[in-house]
Amino acid sequence: MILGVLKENHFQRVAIVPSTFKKLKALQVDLQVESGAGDASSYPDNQYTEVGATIATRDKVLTTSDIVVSLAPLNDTDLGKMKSGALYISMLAPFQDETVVPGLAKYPIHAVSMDMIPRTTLAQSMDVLSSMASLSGYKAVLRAADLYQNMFPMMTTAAGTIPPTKVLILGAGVAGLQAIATAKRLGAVVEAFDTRAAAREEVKSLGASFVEVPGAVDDKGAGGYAVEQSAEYLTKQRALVQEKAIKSNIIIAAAQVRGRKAPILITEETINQMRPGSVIVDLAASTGGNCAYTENNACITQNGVTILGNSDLADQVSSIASTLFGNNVVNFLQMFVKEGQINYDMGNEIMKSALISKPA
Amino acid sequence: MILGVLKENHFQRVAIVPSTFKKLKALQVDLQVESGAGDASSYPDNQYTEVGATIATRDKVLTTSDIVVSLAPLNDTDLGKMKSGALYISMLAPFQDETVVPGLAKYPIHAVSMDMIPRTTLAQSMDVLSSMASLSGYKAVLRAADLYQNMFPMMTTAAGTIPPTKVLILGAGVAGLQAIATAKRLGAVVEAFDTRAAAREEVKSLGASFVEVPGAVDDKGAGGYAVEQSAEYLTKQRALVQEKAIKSNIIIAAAQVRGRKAPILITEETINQMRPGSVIVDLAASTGGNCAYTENNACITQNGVTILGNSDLADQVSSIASTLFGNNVVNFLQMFVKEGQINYDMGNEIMKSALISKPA
Amino acid sequence: MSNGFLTISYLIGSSSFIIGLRMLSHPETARKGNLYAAIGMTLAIFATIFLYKDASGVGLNNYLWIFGGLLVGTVVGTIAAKRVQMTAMPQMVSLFNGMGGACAGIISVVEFNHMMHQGLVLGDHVGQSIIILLGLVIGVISFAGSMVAFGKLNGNINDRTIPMGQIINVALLIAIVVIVYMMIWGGAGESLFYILLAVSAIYGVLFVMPIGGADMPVVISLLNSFTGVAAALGGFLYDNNVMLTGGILVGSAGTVLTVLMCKAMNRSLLNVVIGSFGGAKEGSAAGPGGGSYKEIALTDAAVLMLYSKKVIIVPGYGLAVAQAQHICHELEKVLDENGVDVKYAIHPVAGRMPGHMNVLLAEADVSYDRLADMEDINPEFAHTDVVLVLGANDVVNPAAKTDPASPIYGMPILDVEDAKHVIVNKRSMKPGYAGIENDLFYRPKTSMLFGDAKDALTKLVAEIKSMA
Amino acid sequence: MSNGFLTISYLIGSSSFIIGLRMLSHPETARKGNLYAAIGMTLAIFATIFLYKDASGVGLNNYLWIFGGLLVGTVVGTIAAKRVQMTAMPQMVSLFNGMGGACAGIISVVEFNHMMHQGLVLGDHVGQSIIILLGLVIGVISFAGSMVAFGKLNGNINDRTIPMGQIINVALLIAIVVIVYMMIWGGAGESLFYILLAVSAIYGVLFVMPIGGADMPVVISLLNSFTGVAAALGGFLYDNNVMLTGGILVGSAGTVLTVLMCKAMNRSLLNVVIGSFGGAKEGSAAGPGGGSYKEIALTDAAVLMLYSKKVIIVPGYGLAVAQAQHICHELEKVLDENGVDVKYAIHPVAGRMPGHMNVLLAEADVSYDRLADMEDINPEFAHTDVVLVLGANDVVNPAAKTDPASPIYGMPILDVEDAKHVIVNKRSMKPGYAGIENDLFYRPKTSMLFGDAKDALTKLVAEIKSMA
Amino acid sequence: MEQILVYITENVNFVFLLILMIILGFEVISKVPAVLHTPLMSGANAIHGVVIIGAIIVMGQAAPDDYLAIGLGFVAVILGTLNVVGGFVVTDRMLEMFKKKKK
Amino acid sequence: MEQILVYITENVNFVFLLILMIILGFEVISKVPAVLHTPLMSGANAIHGVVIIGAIIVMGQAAPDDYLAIGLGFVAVILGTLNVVGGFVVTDRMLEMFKKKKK
Ligand SMILES: NC(=O)c1ccc[n+]([C@@H]2O[C@H](COP(=O)([O-])OP(=O)(O)OC[C@H]3O[C@@H](n4cnc5c(N)ncnc54)[C@H](OP(=O)(O)O)[C@@H]3O)[C@@H](O)[C@H]2O)c1
Ligand SMILES: NC(=O)c1ccc[n+]([C@@H]2O[C@H](COP(=O)([O-])OP(=O)(O)OC[C@H]3O[C@@H](n4cnc5c(N)ncnc54)[C@H](OP(=O)(O)O)[C@@H]3O)[C@@H](O)[C@H]2O)c1
Ligand SMILES: NC(=O)c1ccc[n+]([C@@H]2O[C@H](COP(=O)([O-])OP(=O)(O)OC[C@H]3O[C@@H](n4cnc5c(N)ncnc54)[C@H](O)[C@@H]3O)[C@@H](O)[C@H]2O)c1
Ligand SMILES: NC(=O)c1ccc[n+]([C@@H]2O[C@H](COP(=O)([O-])OP(=O)(O)OC[C@H]3O[C@@H](n4cnc5c(N)ncnc54)[C@H](O)[C@@H]3O)[C@@H](O)[C@H]2O)c1
Repeated sequence: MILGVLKENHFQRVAIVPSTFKKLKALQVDLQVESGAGDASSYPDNQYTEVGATIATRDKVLTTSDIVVSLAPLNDTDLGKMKSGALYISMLAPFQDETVVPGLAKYPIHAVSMDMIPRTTLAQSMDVLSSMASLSGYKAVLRAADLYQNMFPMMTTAAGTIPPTKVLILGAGVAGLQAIATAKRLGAVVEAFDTRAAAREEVKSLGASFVEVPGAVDDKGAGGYAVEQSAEYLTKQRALVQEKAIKSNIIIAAAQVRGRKAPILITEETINQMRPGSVIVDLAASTGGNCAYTENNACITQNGVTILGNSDLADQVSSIASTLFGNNVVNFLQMFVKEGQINYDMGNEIMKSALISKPA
Repeated sequence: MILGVLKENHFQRVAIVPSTFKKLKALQVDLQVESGAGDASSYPDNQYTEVGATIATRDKVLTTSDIVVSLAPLNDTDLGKMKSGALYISMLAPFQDETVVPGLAKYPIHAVSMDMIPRTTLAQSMDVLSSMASLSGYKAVLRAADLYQNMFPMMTTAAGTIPPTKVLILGAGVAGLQAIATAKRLGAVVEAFDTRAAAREEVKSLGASFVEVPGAVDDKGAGGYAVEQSAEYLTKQRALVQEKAIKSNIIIAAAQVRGRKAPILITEETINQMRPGSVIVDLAASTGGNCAYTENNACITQNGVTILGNSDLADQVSSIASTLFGNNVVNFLQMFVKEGQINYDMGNEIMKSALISKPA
Repeated sequence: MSNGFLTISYLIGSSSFIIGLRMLSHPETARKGNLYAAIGMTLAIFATIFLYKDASGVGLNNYLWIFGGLLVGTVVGTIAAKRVQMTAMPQMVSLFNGMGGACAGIISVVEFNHMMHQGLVLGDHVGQSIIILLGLVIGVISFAGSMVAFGKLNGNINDRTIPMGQIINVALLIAIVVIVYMMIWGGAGESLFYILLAVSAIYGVLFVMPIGGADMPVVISLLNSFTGVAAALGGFLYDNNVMLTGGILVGSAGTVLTVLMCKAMNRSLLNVVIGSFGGAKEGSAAGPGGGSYKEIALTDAAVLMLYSKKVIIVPGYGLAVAQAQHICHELEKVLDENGVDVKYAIHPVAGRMPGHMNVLLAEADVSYDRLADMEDINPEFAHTDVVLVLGANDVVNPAAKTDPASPIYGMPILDVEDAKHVIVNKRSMKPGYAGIENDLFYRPKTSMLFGDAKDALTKLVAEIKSMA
Repeated sequence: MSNGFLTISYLIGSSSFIIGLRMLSHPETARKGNLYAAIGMTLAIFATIFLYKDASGVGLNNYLWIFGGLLVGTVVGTIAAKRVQMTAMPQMVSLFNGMGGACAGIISVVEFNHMMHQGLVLGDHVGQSIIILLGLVIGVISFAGSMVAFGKLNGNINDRTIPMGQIINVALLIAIVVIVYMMIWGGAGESLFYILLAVSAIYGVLFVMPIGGADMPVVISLLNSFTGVAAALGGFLYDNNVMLTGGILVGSAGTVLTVLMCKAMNRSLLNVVIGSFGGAKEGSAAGPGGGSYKEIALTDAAVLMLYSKKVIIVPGYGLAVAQAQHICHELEKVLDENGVDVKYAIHPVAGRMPGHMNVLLAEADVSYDRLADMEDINPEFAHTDVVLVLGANDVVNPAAKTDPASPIYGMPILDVEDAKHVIVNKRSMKPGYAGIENDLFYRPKTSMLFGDAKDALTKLVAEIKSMA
Repeated sequence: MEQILVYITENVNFVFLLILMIILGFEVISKVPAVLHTPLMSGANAIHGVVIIGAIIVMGQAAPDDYLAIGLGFVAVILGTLNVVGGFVVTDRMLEMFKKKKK
Repeated sequence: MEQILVYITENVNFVFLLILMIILGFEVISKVPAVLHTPLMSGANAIHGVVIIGAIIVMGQAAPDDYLAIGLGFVAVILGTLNVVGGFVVTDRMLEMFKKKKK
């Protein structure tokens, strides 16, 4: 069986890196890579050939591979070239775009969307959303630190004391948590906010403080699930977040709701009250952003506040992002490939969720 | 007495920030700022007027100020406009360029070059070299982390373990030490190298390891000064540094020798053996660089290795850099200005070193 | 002359008991302390045999019988003690304690008979009489109680609550006092002696009978100090200092020890004395599969780890919640300083974000070299003495390997069960993120150390430091 | 009857001594322990006065004299003890110790005269004779030695080495033994008694004379245990248990204490006994201005800090070199837990790069809130109990303020000297980066705690934890 | 009460001994790690086997024809020996785990 | 040697007391922080003032006309009292610094 890797058009990443090939071989899967696929993420072709993969043209890869892996969705031309019955693995986001599934149905292929793998403990080793979000969170802080014209840590020096930077993290999901950790490492004073009940403990488990709104309805009895909060409480909450935002120097916004538009957490008014030189990195940009001024894939300045909108910062740490993505894919295959055969086991929760299209 | 601040042409920084004005007032010195001087470093004009400074045109500032402060040297036109007997404070680097002092002699002004202030304990609060180098060291690591396509800290994740990044610091002066601290904070494994005898302890005092070359001549008896090492030892040393460089992912090069060309510590050969994706930030670029391929103020790629040559990264954290520079200047003035009068006390070590030109 | 040497021997004996007991209180010296006490004892015994002279200067007779008895006791005692299973040690101690109590009782019987033969009236010799009768009562209670304790621990006797047990016990105690009073001051004389013996025996049996197996060590310790007092009474009787001091020492130290043991189990001694314990067994509770978990005391955890060759720490989300990374690092350091090989086993999904444990431990400055990936460390558990699971749960859940119905079946886990001991620190028996029960906690090798990780580790480190 | 009560009083007295001494070993309980011992003593004294009866059942006479003596002693003793300066405490102890020794000596004199009056021959009463003579010798040595120690500490007597001092001392000791032997077994009788007294006195004087002031506490402690033995001999003489036990207790505990004190000063007891110390004074050495610095023992530093209200830590380059940030943070935590207010004073140029101390302390997770800038903290030193300077030097050099010739004159420094105590930890007296001497180390408020910062702090934290 | 006082007066030293020994017993076992509870108990158990000395005296003082005394004494010696020997050996076995020296 | 043995035999309990007391003295002062060395010494100093009891006995048993004994005894009582009272008071003063309770 042959697995084909394509050169990405929009990404710096590559779907499978040379070091991962070892594990594929164990599954009796061969690797065929489009020429130059790994260039942008520092995996030149020779590294692939060294481990025994073959370099090929894009057409060759598409037409001869039993499994085709690509990070970004392929266009129709490419899909059309794929072998009948082949497996196509990508991040297709059928949740965000309902035309995806009907579009795929036209082709006689199996399509696995890695972002559909359930977020369970068992499936975590294949969870690309987690691995990419984690890198995005890390990179978001580095980008912010780079855009920021001050230093993060507190420093008492002969030329005066540099106060520590105040960082506010909105949304303590995987990306937000990693952002907390990274900002803390750099010496910032970190606060975070999330609406999930468990988030409070998770934030504190990283040593950051949680934006506490006094008067919350106790959810102890609810077994960890969020309980409905009063309208008054929600108003207070919004006000407090605005207050914290105005006082902070850096905001990493990573609040998202699966399949919906991201909540607006930083209003125009807030931004106009923030100190010039502040930096906002909005990881929710692709779903509209948490900040009113956010433009996706752009870096703008408003009232001296720099706002970077980018939901795919993982692509900027392309080398490690490629490695992790490749591992996720291989971990997935390890569960379903036995002796060069793919077992489309629909009784398996993971396959059931991830396989969004089959040959008719 | 009036102190004038000019808008920098080549720098983002500004010489005096609004918050520093308080200390100037105590010395009976007024502040006059060229319009837009602080824009690039997030100190808009209104912040200056709020604290009581006046905004003026460049000409007005030049012609009416008793003290003119500028980070970069002024051109002849500007110098010609200055009041006779006025004090001109800047970073003039007469050490690197012997035309500076004769050039200044043409004008009837006092010229203080902040970079000539001695590196003593007493003068440390005016030491711009230290304050700027420290920021450069910090920023160098952030730039490297941003250019690097991997993560710094070690992470054990469901998608595989990310090994920690290996960072090598060459030259453990002020910039190098701050780079060590910052890289360590980010979770990298840090090694450093310097030829100064005291550097070993200083590096270890930051928890990093020092590149030890076995067989060093013991310098205990020499009272802390470096002793002449054997030729064989120096060869071994060079080889070891190359070896470490090849193994590392990030190199921050900050080895300089005052008034001389920077030593070449990373050879062409070494770079060609380094892993693709590695990053070198060369802070010694302005004096020729520590790396054979370095181009000053440019970011090039060689054998997949990114080499950033920039000796003035402090300018990229312009807001805090401006604050610290301003504090240094004010600390200097505090020593010599009494009730609005400047005391050019040539018996004072600091004034003697820093005042490089006087009205004839 | 010879009595001078005897006295010196006794002095050495007494001192050896004190020093021995002292040394027995520290892990490092305990074994030597036991040896010293044994040597002192041997000296005292042989000195008695060869040097003892009564008031009129007459030495001892019946050497044959004496040596015969010694020989039989030594052989039987050694064999029994050597053969016994490690797990059966407590009942063995109980048995030997009973022997001591019986010995004291017999001495009282002989001496009582002696008095009767000499035609002495108890009321004329109040001191001696009290000592003899008290020696009998205490010795017999100790003997009878110890036998019951032995039987229970050995599984020959079941726990049973006696109806109105407490009232009966109090009545028996009163009876004992009354009989003693009547014998001495009431002129009741000889006749009641064997009744006293019988009543004491019954009290001893009923005293121990209702007590649950888990509390048995406390009871044995108490009976132990009783026997000490009985031995001391013998010392009074024969004006024999080594018996007196040895007996009193054990009586007093034994009482302290009993209190300490009670404290370690969170009970009061009063509970023990009025014989009302038993009932619900703490420190052991039912698990999902009907199994039960056991708790470990801090000190035991400390000794276990301090005397290990290799300890592996498994950090989990709980460690992060408790923010116990710094104290965890300290634990690592103190163990390392004491020659224990310490590593951290990092499971890929431990915590709540990728790399959570790395972030945590890096903050506490734990060296990267000590962190091991799951694949690398799993084979190492087999030769690990103690695994300390700190606030981890799902990542060490054996269901992932053994229970195909489990939602995490198939996930690779840390094979902590391959190690000799597993100590799990968490606050309760609640499940972790995945919300599933963890059978590990109920396995025989596992002991639970409940409490917030920071608190528990702080105490653990203090304990280890106090020992090291 | 009355003797029963006397015995019980004595028992309580003895126990109170033991318990008192026990409690005196812990800072928390020390004061109470002293009180208990005092109460026990009072009881024992009054019980003796009112209940004592000799073998023939006769009580005591001369109550007037007894109470007169008690009254005088109490009034004088209380006033003297209350008036004395804190710094003069050691000589006071020495003085009181001498009184005790003299008292024991006088008892021997009286009892000796008593024997002579009764016409008893020493050789016929070996036991009693030895006890009396030994009591005399030890009591007198203790008295004479204590007086010399007192004089030296008070500055009345200067240190002087006696030529061939050791040989003379040994000769005197031999003479004492010979005289005692001759008096008892040689039939020399009464005549030598006062010679013995004189020789003992001379020995006592010569024994203490050559010893340097710094070692005086050890000597006093030793003499103290001598007096204890003398008191115990009194107990033998009168068959008096409270004297015996009290005296022996002090004799044994005093010996242990002497050894401990020697250890704390890094000397051996042998050094003390052969009277050969003195000479170079350790723990105090000459500074640049001819001044001298003093060292502080770990335990003293620990107590000082534990019982402070406010402690400020001044970190410097040395802390970074030692990589002692984590243990420093622990010190902060343990002090904080014990109610001490702890802050860090960060000097702008501390360390070797801008922000060095911040980097260091942030790594150990020290909260930013605890870090204070120089300008903010300088006014706080005035109401600070202890400043702990950890490997800092130039940044606390008062020359910057006081010495216009100094290369750092004019640099603002941390005004640590405003605090009540300054403890400086560094490895030696070497200067820091600027290469200039630091007068702070020689100031009266400053004590040095030498050693690598990590080692010193580790020990300090252990010590504080053991006390808290 | 009176009897007791008389007794105390007559046996001052004995009483002192007793009290001191009790204090010592407390002192000696001030802080014991819980793992040592059982071995310590076992060691103490062996020590009270000192009662065997009483048995030896009983035995040794029995008239050769006083078969009851001899018989009982013999049993008492055996029991006491069991207590002593068994106690020490068992304790030693319990302490085997502390064998290896550390540090 | 023989005399000593006889003495020991005659005073068994006394000797026992002695030894036990010595052991207790060691036990009691096992671990003292150095700051407490001086107060402890001072406290022990006060305790050996118990020698005053000897002085009281000497005094109390002196014949009313034995002026030497009375004189010496009087001095001895004063000295002993000084030792006791001064000792305890000085110790207490030394310990004042530990007054305030912590925790
Ligand atoms: N790594 C990731 O990226 C990620 C992300 C999301 C979810 N997860 C999931 O999280 C789980 C991680 O496994 P895990 O073993 O680390 O954690 P876990 O299974 O969630 O167990 C943590 C345990 O720590 C205990 N605990 C909590 N607070 C404590 C405290 N203060 N002191 C002591 N113990 C405390 C809890 O028990 P008590 O309540 O009894 O104390 C709990 O059972 C996996 O199921 C994984 O799939 C991982
Ligand atoms: N902050 C900056 O940017 C910068 C840069 C360069 C130079 N400097 C200069 O460095 C100095 C800083 O002052 P400072 O007070 O921090 O340091 P310092 O004056 O250099 O003194 C440090 C002291 O630490 C002691 N020490 C070294 N290793 C130790 C260890 N392992 N344990 C305990 N003590 C140890 C040394 O004494 P022992 O040898 O006796 O132990 C030394 O006296 C100033 O003079 C400053 O001007 C500062
Ligand atoms: N089982 C596993 O091992 C595993 C692995 C990865 C993630 N997860 C879980 O999956 C969940 C989603 O993680 P994710 O990072 O993909 O989340 P996400 O990217 O969908 O959302 C990020 C965060 O934004 C928060 N958010 C939403 N609306 C908000 C608002 N109005 N204000 C503030 N915050 C708001 C959410 O609560 C969430 O924490 C998390 O609970 C995570 O623990 C589980
Ligand atoms: N007195 C003070 O308070 C104070 C303040 C700041 C700096 N200083 C001192 O001034 C000195 C210079 O500091 P800087 O940062 O300006 O130095 P720099 O920028 O001139 O040089 C940087 C470092 O490069 C090193 N170097 C030179 N040649 C090298 C080679 N071939 N290989 C490796 N390393 C080489 C130097 O030793 C130096 O440490 C330092 O010693 C510093 O401690 C003192």
